[in-house]
Amino acid sequence: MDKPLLSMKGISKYFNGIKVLDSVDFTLNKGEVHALMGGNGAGKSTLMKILTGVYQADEGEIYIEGNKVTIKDANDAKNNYISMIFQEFSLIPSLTVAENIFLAREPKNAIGILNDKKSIARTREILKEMEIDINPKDIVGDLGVGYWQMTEIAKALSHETKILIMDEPTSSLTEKETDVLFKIINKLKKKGISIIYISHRMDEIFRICDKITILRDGKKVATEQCNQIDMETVIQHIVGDDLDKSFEWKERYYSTEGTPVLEVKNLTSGSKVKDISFQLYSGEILGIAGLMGSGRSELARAIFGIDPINKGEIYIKGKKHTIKSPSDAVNAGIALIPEDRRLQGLILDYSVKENTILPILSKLKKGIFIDHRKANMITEKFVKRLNIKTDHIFKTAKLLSGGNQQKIVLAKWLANDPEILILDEPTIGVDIGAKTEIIDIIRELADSGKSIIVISSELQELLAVSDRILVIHEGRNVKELKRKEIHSEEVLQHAIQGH
Amino acid sequence: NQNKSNTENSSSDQNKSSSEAPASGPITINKEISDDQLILSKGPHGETAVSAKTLELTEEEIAKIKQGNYKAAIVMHYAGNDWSTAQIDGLKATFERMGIEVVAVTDADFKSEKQVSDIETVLAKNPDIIVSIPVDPVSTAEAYKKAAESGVKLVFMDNAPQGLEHGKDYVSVVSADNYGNGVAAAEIMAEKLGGKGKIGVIFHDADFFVTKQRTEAFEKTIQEKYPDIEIVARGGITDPNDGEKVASGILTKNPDLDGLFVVWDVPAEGALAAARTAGRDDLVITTIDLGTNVALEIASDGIVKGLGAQLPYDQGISEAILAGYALLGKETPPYVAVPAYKVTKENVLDAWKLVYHKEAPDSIQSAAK
Amino acid sequence: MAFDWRNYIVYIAFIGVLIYFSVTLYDEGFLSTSNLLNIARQTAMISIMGVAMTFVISTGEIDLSVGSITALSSLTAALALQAGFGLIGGLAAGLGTGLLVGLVNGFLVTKIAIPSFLVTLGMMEAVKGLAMWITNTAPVPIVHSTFNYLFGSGDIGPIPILLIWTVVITVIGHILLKKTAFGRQTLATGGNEIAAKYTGIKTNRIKFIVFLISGLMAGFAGLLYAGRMHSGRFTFGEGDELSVIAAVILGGTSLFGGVGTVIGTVFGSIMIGTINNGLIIMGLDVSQQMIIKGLIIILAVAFGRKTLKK
Amino acid sequence: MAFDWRNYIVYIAFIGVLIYFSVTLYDEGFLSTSNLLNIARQTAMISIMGVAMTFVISTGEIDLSVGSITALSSLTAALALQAGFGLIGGLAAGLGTGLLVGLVNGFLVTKIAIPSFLVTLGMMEAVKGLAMWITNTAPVPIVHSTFNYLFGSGDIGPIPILLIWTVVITVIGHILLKKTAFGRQTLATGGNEIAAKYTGIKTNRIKFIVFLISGLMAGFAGLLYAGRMHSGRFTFGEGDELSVIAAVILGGTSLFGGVGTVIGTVFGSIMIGTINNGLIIMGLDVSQQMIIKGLIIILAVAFGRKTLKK
Ligand SMILES: Nc1ncnc2c1ncn2[C@@H]1O[C@H](COP(=O)(O)OP(=O)(O)OP(=O)(O)O)[C@@H](O)[C@H]1O
Ligand SMILES: Nc1ncnc2c1ncn2[C@@H]1O[C@H](COP(=O)(O)OP(=O)(O)OP(=O)(O)O)[C@@H](O)[C@H]1O
Ligand SMILES: [Mg+2]
Ligand SMILES: [Mg+2]
Repeated sequence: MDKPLLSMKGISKYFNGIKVLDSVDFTLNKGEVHALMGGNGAGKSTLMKILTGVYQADEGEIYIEGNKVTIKDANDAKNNYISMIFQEFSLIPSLTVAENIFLAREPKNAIGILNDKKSIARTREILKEMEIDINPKDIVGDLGVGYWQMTEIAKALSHETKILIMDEPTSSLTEKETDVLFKIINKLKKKGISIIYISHRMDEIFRICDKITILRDGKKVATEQCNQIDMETVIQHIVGDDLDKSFEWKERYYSTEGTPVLEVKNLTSGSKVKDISFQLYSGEILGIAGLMGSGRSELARAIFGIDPINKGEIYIKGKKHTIKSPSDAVNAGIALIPEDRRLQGLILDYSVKENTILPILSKLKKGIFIDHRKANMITEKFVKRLNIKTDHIFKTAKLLSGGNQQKIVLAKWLANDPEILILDEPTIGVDIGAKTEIIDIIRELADSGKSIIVISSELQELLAVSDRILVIHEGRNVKELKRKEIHSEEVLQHAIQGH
Repeated sequence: NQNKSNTENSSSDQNKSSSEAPASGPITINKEISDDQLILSKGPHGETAVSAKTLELTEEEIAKIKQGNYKAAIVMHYAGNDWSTAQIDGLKATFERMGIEVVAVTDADFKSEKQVSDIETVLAKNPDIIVSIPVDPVSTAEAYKKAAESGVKLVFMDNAPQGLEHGKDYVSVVSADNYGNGVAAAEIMAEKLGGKGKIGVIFHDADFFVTKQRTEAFEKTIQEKYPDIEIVARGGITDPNDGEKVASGILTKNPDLDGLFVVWDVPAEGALAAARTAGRDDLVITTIDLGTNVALEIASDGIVKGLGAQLPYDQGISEAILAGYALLGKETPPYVAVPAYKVTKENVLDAWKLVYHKEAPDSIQSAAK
Repeated sequence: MAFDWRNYIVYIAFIGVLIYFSVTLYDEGFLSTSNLLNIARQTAMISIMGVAMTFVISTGEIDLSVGSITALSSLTAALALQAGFGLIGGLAAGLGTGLLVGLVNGFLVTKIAIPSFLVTLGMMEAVKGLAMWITNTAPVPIVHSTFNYLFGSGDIGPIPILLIWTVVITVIGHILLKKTAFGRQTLATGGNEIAAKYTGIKTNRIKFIVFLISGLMAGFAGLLYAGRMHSGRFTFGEGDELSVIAAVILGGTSLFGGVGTVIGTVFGSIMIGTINNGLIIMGLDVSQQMIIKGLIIILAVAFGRKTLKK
Repeated sequence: MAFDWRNYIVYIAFIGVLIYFSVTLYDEGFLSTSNLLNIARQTAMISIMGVAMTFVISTGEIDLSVGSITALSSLTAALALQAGFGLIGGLAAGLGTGLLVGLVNGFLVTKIAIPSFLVTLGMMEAVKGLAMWITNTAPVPIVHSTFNYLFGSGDIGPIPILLIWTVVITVIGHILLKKTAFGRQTLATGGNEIAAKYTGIKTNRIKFIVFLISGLMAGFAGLLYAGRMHSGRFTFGEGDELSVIAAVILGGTSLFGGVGTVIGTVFGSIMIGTINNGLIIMGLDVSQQMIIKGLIIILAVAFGRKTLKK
């Protein structure tokens, strides 16, 4: 066989003396789709950041087509035809889609004047090829998370690339967009481009990958051809021991008698939520399904008092509430776990603890002071309960891996013990082990009488957790399905697509 | 003895209502200002000063000027002190009597580039007269030249811009006797110290004609006339708010200091605070310009013992008169000075009246008793 | 957490400056108690406004109007005293002035959503104009000796009252920022306003309060200027906004919000004051003082503190 | 994107101010060509420094040293001319001074990683001190008539050369920011520095260049002051940093970086200049001028532009 396109040998990396990568070997062949898997904080992103020059390895070497290379920054990576769709931080919110896609390699004329027409046209082509409906002239900051992700992908694709790294590219995509992405991946593969694909979604891995490498706690534990390994084994490698398989729906009992805990009547907000009504009972888990941009997040935001409500009413335990701000919502016992943890969920520069106690400051008062002993105790409790991988509770949130960041957002609101919990894409970037844990926690909470709304683009997850599913299409609730009535993913898929 | 005559002169007129400019009759500066005071300052080109007391506009002349419906603008270097306020008041009151409309008053905040802009802007209103004090004689010269070329009569306070010629480009320069004021401050200092001791000087650390003259006069007088007084410390300021910091520093370094001269009243207030803080109630501070706070301190026999006062209101009147001369085509002297006035506790109330053309505020009145 | 000395650069720099002047200016009285207390007096107003500004900057906003507020409130207090409203009257006038301007700032920033830089820049001009206008630039003397004693001129034993005020305000400010929910929420607002809002923090209310505090403390600084100078004057506090902001940033608060330290601010303020004082005692020209002061400020942080950088 | 008139508030406000003064001051010569050209002359330096500052602020940094650079470069240029180095010598001295300070600023911000607020605050002091020191605060006259003509005092036909410079620099600045890769990368650096770095932008180099440009333009403004005033002086440009930043923010550039507009800045500068001019012609007291100017600045943006808010 030829020399592999890429081989990383004996890569080790320390952060503050803690080893996060331990002599990892990784090989990638031409035209291969290679899955990189592992639990949250296993070191996947770090390994890839070393490959793209964001970090430097403390030990180990990188070879491309047999030649040793050093990659010190993004330009070295570019020169080696490596591009990456980052899990975080890689678009400039104040620039347009086209400007972002062509950033740092803008087409220009002989005297250096930018040719924006060209970049817009090129962007339009790329987006068309990807079958995404985004205006190249839109400011990225005004777009939703899903569109960010698509823009990121378009950006990576617009490069001349030999190695394309995708770090959880589908985490904010719906089924439909995911299909589009997979089509694109197949096309690229045919062109001989190699892809490193990081994801926590098992089914995806088996759909598109040729090879799979699994990291655990910074060590490589396995590399296998996909067709020679089964899901069980993969999960076992990731988690390290047997996973209690609770990723299946279990019928739960709760009462729909009496007054609902939350009743939304004819809610209209902004341009995306139109006349939505539903009820939510104590102990119930209500799933909300819909396409990207169907208005699910907006619905959650309106209920939580972030977006102003134009029309309609909200009743909590039969009592009408006017919710004008998140603090009104919090006082009414509502919590929202937002879809964008970096922007809406966390103060990235703050520690795990500081983030966790933020909603419960008023409960932590000792006189006028904050009771730090209690605060530490609560934080420790949730770090343990959610299995958050952090050196200590004082670690800065942005230094945690993506999945662990998501868990902090969860911890933050669980600590506040809300009556009604709205989770918008709660398992984005969360590993298979933790996903199961989160689903368990959601069920536990419901069993203890809390009312829960789960918004998710992952149908499997939605089906696993919901007692009832509300389907939203273009801002209206078009269907309400009892879980029992849904016999397969296809049924739900059809409902979502609106036919 | 000049000082004596001064005191006599003004105290004898105490009950006369000397404040407002009379509504009729010829215009002159305050008649009570003593005549025999020797003016020590020299003009910007070394001219000998003509006393402002010699200036006069007769009723006929005033009537003639009134027919012209003239317009005047006042372009200040800085408008935020009692001196400027009094000067502007004097100018406005006199111009009003002359039937001249004051169309603009500007404040350059000590920035010459702002002053240049102000001159340009004011010229848009086509004034016949500009009364102004240049922030800096060099950098503003061009703008004044342009104004002169467009036919505006320029009357300057204190200093004339470089390269402008009397008679051709400008009407006259009216100055306080800054040199004389420096001498007055030195004399009060010497008197209060009994001609002996160690003193400090807080000077204006900038190239500014007026303040340089004062410090020079003070230091020269001390050195030449009072050999037993030694200047042991000098500290510069550019920001008047720094008076306290610099004075504190000087007092720290020289705990045995007997006296302190501060180049004008605002930083002197800072020096006063520093002296109070240091518990140096025996320190003698002298300064220049009769500001409200130092007047109060003098009146209550505090740390500030006396000062050389300018007569800004009358300086304003003089400038207005000279503008009138120019409008009438009369000959004007190149350099006119308003005498310096030595102020101590004894004459502070009269001094106030003389300087501001109104009674001293109650606080000073009661302190002086 | 690992100890990073670069987080303490303001303290290290301060001690460095202190030692340097102590050695070179030993014979010149730099280390005398009276001189050290002078530094405390001279920096009190900047420190006190700095404490409040730490809150403002921690939320990611800025308040340029503090210098002008100081001037206006020294005048309103002096006028109230002159008019015979007594100690309480003067106090109320001065603090009320500050509070009122703070209220307007807060309203415009939070309700009308104008960037605080522009709001407070406009207010800086307008309030300064007002201060010049109410007495036509004339200073107003204050003869109320209790007022002068309490706010600026007095000593309790050897300790200047200004120092006591500084300590009191610093301690309150430190506790408020670091130990109370309000402080946490202030920092969170600056750290990530959207996330803070999603957490149920009323970020606009926090900002509003923070501008009130800043106005109030600027008003208080105005009283202290008035008491120290036995008068009110429109030039008091001129340019202080920049010194105050410099002290805050030097102390380690991030100009982009989210990170703030009251103690750092006060040390920043005292450090600048010590440099000023030492250089004056050295007997340098104003120009030399400025050159050296500028360089020290840069050097003091040139060791490069990570957290200082956004 | 939908047209949002609030993005154009500076233009609307400017037109409003213009119309107001045109109507009320019609008889007073406000609308005369010579007065309008005066406004252009008076705002030229702020506009030109503003163009450069737009770049600095777009990267999320700030440059407080521009006012001091202006003073120093007016002096170095004047001294070079006085020493007989001729037009080119004067030009080189003035621009070189600006470039040098910009270089130091850029170095300290990017290599030593000191926050630009502190670096340029320190430099503002130090450079001002230097300007005072080199001639001991004395102004230096310039008799070189070509220099004076070209940089500040001349007119070409009825058009002041200052206006031509303003237009030239504005056009170059606009093209650089909006039409070149450098400009795009400048905005990206301010929009999200980490993301920009991930994309392969040398953000430190961008910042460095931006400080060079700012220094250079401040040096150029110094030449213009010198040519306009036929002299160099240490007070030129005093406080200009604030006017420049105000113009930039008023124009719609975000203080937090990422969003910048050169044309907006120049309109911001001209608007402030027009207000200054109009209020003086109105014949108001200085204090009244300040009050009204402050209020207009606030009102001008009170309509609330969304993008202005971070
Ligand atoms: N800059 C940093 N400083 C300190 N620790 C870091 C830093 N970056 C990453 N880490 C730590 O390194 C470990 C590996 O993180 P990494 O982001 O590579 O995980 P991951 O496998 O991508 O996880 P996820 O699936 O959750 O994204 C984590 O424990 C994380 O906290
Ligand atoms: N085309 C668009 N232009 C501008 N903003 C958009 C656009 N589409 C979505 N957004 C914004 O993006 C955010 C989230 O949108 P998102 O696409 O996530 O839609 P959603 O209806 O919440 O559904 P989902 O949760 O399925 O993604 C919202 O702030 C929304 O206003
Ligand atoms: Mg990751
Ligand atoms: Mg969504």
